Amino acid sequence: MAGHISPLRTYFAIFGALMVLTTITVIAAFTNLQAWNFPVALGIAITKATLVVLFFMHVKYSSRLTKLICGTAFFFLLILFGLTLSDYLSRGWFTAPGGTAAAGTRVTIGPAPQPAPAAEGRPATAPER
Amino acid sequence: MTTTVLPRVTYLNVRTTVASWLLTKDHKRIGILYLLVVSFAFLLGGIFAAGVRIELTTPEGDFVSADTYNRLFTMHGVAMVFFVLIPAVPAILGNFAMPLMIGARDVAFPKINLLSWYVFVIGFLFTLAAMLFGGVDTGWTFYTPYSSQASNSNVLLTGIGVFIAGFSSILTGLNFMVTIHRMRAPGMTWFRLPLFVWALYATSLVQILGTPVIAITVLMLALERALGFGIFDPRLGGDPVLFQHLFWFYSHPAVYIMILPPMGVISEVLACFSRKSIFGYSFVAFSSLAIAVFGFLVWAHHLFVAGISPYSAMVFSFLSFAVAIPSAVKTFNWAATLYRGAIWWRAPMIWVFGFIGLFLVGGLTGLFLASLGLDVHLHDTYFVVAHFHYIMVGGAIMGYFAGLHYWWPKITGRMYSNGLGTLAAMLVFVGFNLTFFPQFILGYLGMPRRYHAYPEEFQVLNVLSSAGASLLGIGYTLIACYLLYSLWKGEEAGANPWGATGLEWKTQSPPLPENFAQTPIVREGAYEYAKRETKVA
Amino acid sequence: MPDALAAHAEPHGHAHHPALQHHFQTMAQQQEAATLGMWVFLVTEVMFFGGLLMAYLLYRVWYPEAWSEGSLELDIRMGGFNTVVLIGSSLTMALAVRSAQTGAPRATVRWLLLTIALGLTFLVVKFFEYKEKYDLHHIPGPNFVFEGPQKDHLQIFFSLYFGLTGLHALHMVIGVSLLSVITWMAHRRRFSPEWYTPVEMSGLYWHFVDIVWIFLFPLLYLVDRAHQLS
Amino acid sequence: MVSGIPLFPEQASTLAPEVDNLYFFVTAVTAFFALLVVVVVLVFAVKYRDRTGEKVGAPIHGSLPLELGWSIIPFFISMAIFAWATLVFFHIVRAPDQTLEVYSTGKRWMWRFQHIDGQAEINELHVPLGRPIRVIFTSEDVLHSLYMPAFRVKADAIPGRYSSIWFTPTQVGEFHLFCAEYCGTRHSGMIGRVVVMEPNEYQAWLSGGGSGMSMAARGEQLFQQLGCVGCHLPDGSGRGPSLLGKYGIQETLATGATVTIDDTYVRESILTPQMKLVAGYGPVMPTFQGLVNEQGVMSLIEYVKSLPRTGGPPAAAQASAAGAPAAAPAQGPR
Ligand code: HEA
Ligand code: HEA
Ligand code: HEC
Ligand code: CUA
Ligand SMILES: [Cu+2]
Repeated sequence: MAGHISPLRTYFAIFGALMVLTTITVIAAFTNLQAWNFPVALGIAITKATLVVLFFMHVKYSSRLTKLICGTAFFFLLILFGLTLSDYLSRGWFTAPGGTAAAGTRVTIGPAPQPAPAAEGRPATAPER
Repeated sequence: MTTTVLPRVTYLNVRTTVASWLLTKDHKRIGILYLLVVSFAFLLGGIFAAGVRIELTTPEGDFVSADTYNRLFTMHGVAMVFFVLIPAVPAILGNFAMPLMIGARDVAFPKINLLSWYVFVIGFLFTLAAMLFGGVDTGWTFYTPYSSQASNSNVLLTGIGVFIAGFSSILTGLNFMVTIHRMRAPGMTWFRLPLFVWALYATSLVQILGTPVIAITVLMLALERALGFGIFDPRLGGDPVLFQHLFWFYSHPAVYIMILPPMGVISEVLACFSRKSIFGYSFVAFSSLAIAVFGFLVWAHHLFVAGISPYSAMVFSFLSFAVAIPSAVKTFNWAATLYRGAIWWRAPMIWVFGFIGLFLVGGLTGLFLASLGLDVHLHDTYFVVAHFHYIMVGGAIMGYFAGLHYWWPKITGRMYSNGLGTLAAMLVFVGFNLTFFPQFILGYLGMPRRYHAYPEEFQVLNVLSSAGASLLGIGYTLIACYLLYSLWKGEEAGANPWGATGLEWKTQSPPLPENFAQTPIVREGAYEYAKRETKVA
Repeated sequence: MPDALAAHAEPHGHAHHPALQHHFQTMAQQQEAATLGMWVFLVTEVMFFGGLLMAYLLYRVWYPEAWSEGSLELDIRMGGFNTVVLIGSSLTMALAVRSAQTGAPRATVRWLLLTIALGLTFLVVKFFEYKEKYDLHHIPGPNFVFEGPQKDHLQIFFSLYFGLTGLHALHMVIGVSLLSVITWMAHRRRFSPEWYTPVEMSGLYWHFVDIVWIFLFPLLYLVDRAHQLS
Repeated sequence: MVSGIPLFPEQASTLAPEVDNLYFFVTAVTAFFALLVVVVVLVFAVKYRDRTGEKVGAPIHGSLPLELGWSIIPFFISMAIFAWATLVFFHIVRAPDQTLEVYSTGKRWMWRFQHIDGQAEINELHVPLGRPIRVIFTSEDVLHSLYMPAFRVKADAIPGRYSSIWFTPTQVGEFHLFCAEYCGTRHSGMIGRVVVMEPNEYQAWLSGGGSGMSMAARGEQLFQQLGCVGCHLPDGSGRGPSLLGKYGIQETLATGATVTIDDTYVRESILTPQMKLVAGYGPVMPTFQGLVNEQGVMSLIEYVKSLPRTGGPPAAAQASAAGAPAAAPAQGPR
C-alpha cells in the first residue's frame, strides 16, 4: 500500500508553525486592531487548519478527488453562512418612507448590538413546557 | 440468456433463518428490510392522512378535537417525509438495484449499510413511541418558539427519532457515494452509468451535505427544550427565524432527496419501455447534479413572509427560479425520448406517464410559490399543500411505484398482473387529482393550512378532496394486494422480462447472493437499445 | 448492455491479504474506498458543526458586547493550554501513522499511547473548565446567573459555548475510544506497510477534531480581549 | 360550475388586482408548458405505441440546439415572472407615506387591535374605505401570521419585534382574517373579520365605543405614570435625551453605529434600554420590562411618534387626518 511517507522533519516543522501561529493569535487578540481583530483571528485559524489538512492529513499528496471533497465542505459551509447572513445583514436596508421598517424587518445592522426585547409584563404567556 | 425456471440459489433462499435476514450484509436483502419498514410507515402516514381528510369533510371540527387534529397532520407529515419519502427510493430501490447496475458485488461498506438500517429502525421506534405516548403537534417543521416553549406534546422524542433517522440517511448517502466512485465494474465509465445511478449520486451529495445540518438543528432544539438553552429564544434575544433558516437549509435540499431518485427511476423505465436511449443523456445526468447543488441556494423561499429581509427574499426568489431550469431540462428530455420510440405500454410505463403529468403540475405550481408577490398570498395556504403533494405524492410516490413495478420481477423473480398494475396506476392518478386539485383553488381562496375547522364556503371543495383521498386509498391498497399475491402465485419472471438493457437484467431473477457469477465487463453506454433486437422473455 | 462479458476477475484466485473483504477486487480498491468514505464522513462532520457555527456567527454580529464579556469569562490559560495539548496530539498522531506506514509497530503503539494521553489531558482540563462554569452558574437554563445588562445575551453565548465545546468534547471521547481499539490492534501486530488503513482513518478523524478546536479557541476565548482591556 | 362553489377570492384592496393579474399571467405561462408537455407525451405515446414490445426505437441520442433552447427559453420566461412578481412584492411590503395606523398583538389564540384613537377590539378590525391602513403587530408568545386573503396580504407576527402589513380597502363589507402560522391547539380558531366601512360610518363607529382616550393620550399618561417625563425633558436638559421630534430620524449610538428611531427601536429602548445607548448618555435608564405590557409599549410608541419636531404641543396624532374626532390633544412633556 503506497501512502505518501513524509520525512519526520516535515511533521515537526508543521508542529512548530502551528505553535507559532497559536502564539500570534493570542498576541493579536490582546492587541487592539480595531475592526481587524476578528478577521485576523479567523485568518490565522484558517491558515492553521490548512496546514493540518495539507500535511498531517496528507491532502497535499492525495488525489484530486480528496482535494475536491475538502473544497466542497468548505464551499457549502460558506453557502450556509453567506446566504443566511444575506438575510440578516440586509434587514436594515429596507426602510419604508416615513422611516419605519415594514414587513417584519429588523432595523439596524453592523456593529451595533441588537437586543431583541422581551416583554415580561404580558398576560399569561408562561410557556407550558 | 434467460432462464424460465426459478433459479436454484438466489439471494432470497441461500439462507432463510430470521437471523440470516437480520444480520445480512447483502444490499439486496437490506433493500427488502427497508421495504418492510417503509411500507409500514406509509400505511401509518396514510392512516393519519385519512384522519385529516375525514375531519375536513365538515367545516366544524367535529370528528376529532383540535389537539388530535394537530397531532394527526404533524405525524402524517413526519412519517411521510422522514420515514417514507426520504428512504423510499434510495434505500429500497437504490439499495437493491444500484450495485447490480454498476456491476458490483455489493456496496462499498456492507456493514455500514446494515447499520444504517438499524439506525433507521431505531429512529422510527423513537418516533413511533412519541406517537403512541400522545403524539406531536408542532407540524413537521418544528418551528420555534412553539416547539421549544409552548407545545406540550412529545417534541423531544420525535426530535430524537428524526435526529437518529438522519444518521441513517447520511450513512446511506456516504455508502452510495463511495460505491459509485469505487465499485464500478471494469469498463463502467461515468458516462456509461445508468441515469438512476447518476440520480443517486446527486442524492447522496445532498444527504451528505444537508442532513448533518438538520441533525444539529434538531439537537439545538432539544437542548433548548430540555435544558433551557436560549439559541432560538426571543425572550433572550435569540431569533426564532434562525431556526427556520437552519431547518430549511436542510429541508429544501431534502425535497430533492425525495424527487431526484424517482427522477432517476423515470429515466430508467422510460428508456426501457420506449426502447431508446434517453434523449440528451449527459444533460439529464448533469441536471441531477445541478439540482443537487443549486438546491442548496434557495431555502429561504419558505421564509418569504417570515420576516426576512425583502432584499434577501429577492435573491432567494431568483435562485428558486433558476433551480427550476434543470428540472425543465429533464422534463423536456423525457418527452423527447418518446419521439420515434417503440413504446410498450406496460404497467411501470403507465406509472411513468402519471409521474410526468403530476410532477409537471407540482413543479410548475412551485413557480407560483417562488414568485414573491404571489407567495405573500399563497404562503401557508392549501395552495402550498397541493403543490407539495403534487410533487411528493404525484411525483415521487408515483416514481417510486414505477420503480417498484419495474424491478419487482428482479426482486422477487415473479410477475404481477399487468392489468391490475395499469388499473392501479390509473386509479391513483384520478384519485390523486380529485384529492389535490381542489386544494389549489382552496389555497387561492385563502384557506390556511393546518386548520382543524374552516369557514363554510370551503366545504364543497374539501368534500371533493376527501372523496378523492378514498379513491387514492383504494388504489394503494390494490397495489399491496396484487403485489403480495404475485409473491405466491405470480408467474416466473425470468432474467429479463422487459427486454431491458442494464447489468441488473443480466443476472438471474432473483439474483445470486453475490450478484454476478463473474464480474461483468462493460463495453457500451447504458441504453443501447437500438443496437440490438429486443427479445422479451 | 449486451456485451457485458464476464470478466476474468478471478476474485478468489491467488492468495490475497487477509484483510481484503470479499466484495472488493483488490487491496487498493478497498483502501481507496475507505479513504474516500472517511473524507466524505468528515464533510458531514463539518456541516454538523456548521449549524452551530452559523448561530454563533449571527449572534456575534448582533451582540458584540455580550460576546466580548462572555469571552472574558472563559479561562484563556486553560484554553491555551488545551490548544497546545491538542495540536501536540495531532503531531503524535501523525507520527503514529507514519510509524505504521514504515512498519514500526512498537513506535506506532508508543505514539498512539501518547496521543491518547494528550487527548485525556485535554478532557481533564475541559472538565475543570466546565466545573468552574458550573460553580458560577454559567450553565444556560433556568438557573443561569449573570450580573449585568447583557445577561440574556450571555446566556446565548454560553449556550453556544457549551454546544460547541460539548460537541467537540464528545468527539474527543469517541476519538479516544477509537484510538484505544487501534492501539490494541497495533499491539497485536495487525498492521503492516501493506495494510494500516484503520490507523490512517483514525488519524484523519483525530486531525479533524483538532481542526475544530483550532477554530473554537479563537472564536470562544479570544473575542475582543483587546477592546475590553482598554 | 355549480353555483355555491367559490373559485376565486374577492378583490377588496388595491393590491388584490395587482396580485391577481400576476396570478393569471403565471397561470397562463405554466398552463402553456403543462399542456405542451402533456400533449407531446400523449401524442408520442399513442403514435409510437408498440404492442409487441419487440421493436426498438430510433437511434436518437440528443440534440444540442434543442437542449439549449429548452433551457434558455424557460429561463427567460421565468425571469419575466420573477421581475413582475418582485415588483408586486415591493408594493406589498412598502407602505405608502400617509397611512392610518392600527396596532395589533397576536397571542394564543386571538388578535387584539388597538386603534390610535383608543378603541380596542378583539378578532375584529374596523377600517375605513379607501384609506391606506397599516397594521403594526407583534406576538406575545409564539409565531402567528396575520392574513387577510381578500386584501392579499400576510406577514408573520414574531415575538420581540414588529411586523407590518398595509392595504387600501376598495370594497365595503366583511372579510376573513386568519392566523396563517401554526400556533397550537386553536390555531384554526384564531380567526376574525375585517369590517370595511364607509368613512362616515367609520367615524360614527370610532366615536361610538372605546375608552375615549387615544393611544397617544394613553401613551402620554403612561409617560407620566412611569416617570419617563422626569428624565426626558423636552429641552434635553434632563438625564435622558429629549424625545421631541426624535421619531423617524437617525440616532448615533455610543458604539458609533447609527440607528433609525422606529417602532422596534423605541420598543427596545423601553424594554432593554441598556442595550443600545445613545451617544453621550450613560446607562441610567431603567428597564420597564414587567412594568408595561405590549399595549402600553405600543401606546408609548404612538406617543413618541406624536411628539412634534419643535417645542409646542404635538399635532393631535394622524387620527385627525382621518377626520376622526381630534384626540384629546396630547401635551408635550412639561
Ligand atoms: C419533492 C418535493 C418537492 C420538490 C421537488 C419541490 C420543487 C419546487 N418547489 Fe416546493 N415544496 C415542497 C416540496 C417540493 N418542492 C414542500 C414539502 C413544501 C412545503 C413545506 C411546508 O411548508 O410544509 C414546498 C414549498 C415550496 C415553497 C414555499 C411555499 C410557502 O410555504 O410559501 C416554494 C416557494 O418558492 C416552493 C417552490 C418550489 C420550486 C420552484 C420547485 C422546483 O424545483 C420545481 C421545478 C419543476 C418544474 C418547474 C416543472 C418542470 C418544468 C417545465 C415543464 C418547464 C417550464 C419551466 C419554466 C417556464 C421555468 N416549494
Ligand atoms: C411523502 C409525503 C406525503 C404523502 C405520500 C402524503 C399523502 C397524503 N396526504 Fe399529506 N402531507 C405531507 C406529506 C405527504 N402526504 C406533508 C409533509 C404535510 C404537511 C404536514 C404539516 O403541515 O406539518 C402533509 C399534509 C397534508 C394535509 C394538510 C393538513 C393540514 O394542513 O391541515 C392533507 C389534507 O388533505 C394531506 C392529505 C394527504 C392525503 C389524502 C394523502 C394520500 O396520498 C395518502 C394515501 C395513502 C393511504 C390512504 C395509505 C393506504 C395505503 C395502503 C393501505 C397500502 C399499504 C401498502 C403496503 C403495506 C405495501 N396531507
Ligand atoms: C432615569 C432616567 C430615565 C427614565 C426614567 C426614562 N429614560 Fe428613557 N432614556 C434615558 C437616558 C439616559 C437615555 C439615553 C441612553 C439610552 O439610550 O439608554 C434614554 C433613551 C430613551 C430613548 C431613546 C432616545 C433616543 O434619542 O434614541 C427612548 C425612546 C426613551 N428613552 C423612552 C423612555 C420612555 C418611554 C420612558 C418611560 C417609560 C423612559 N425613557 C424613562 C433616561 C431615562
Ligand atoms: Cu395564531 Cu395560528
Ligand atoms: Cu423549498
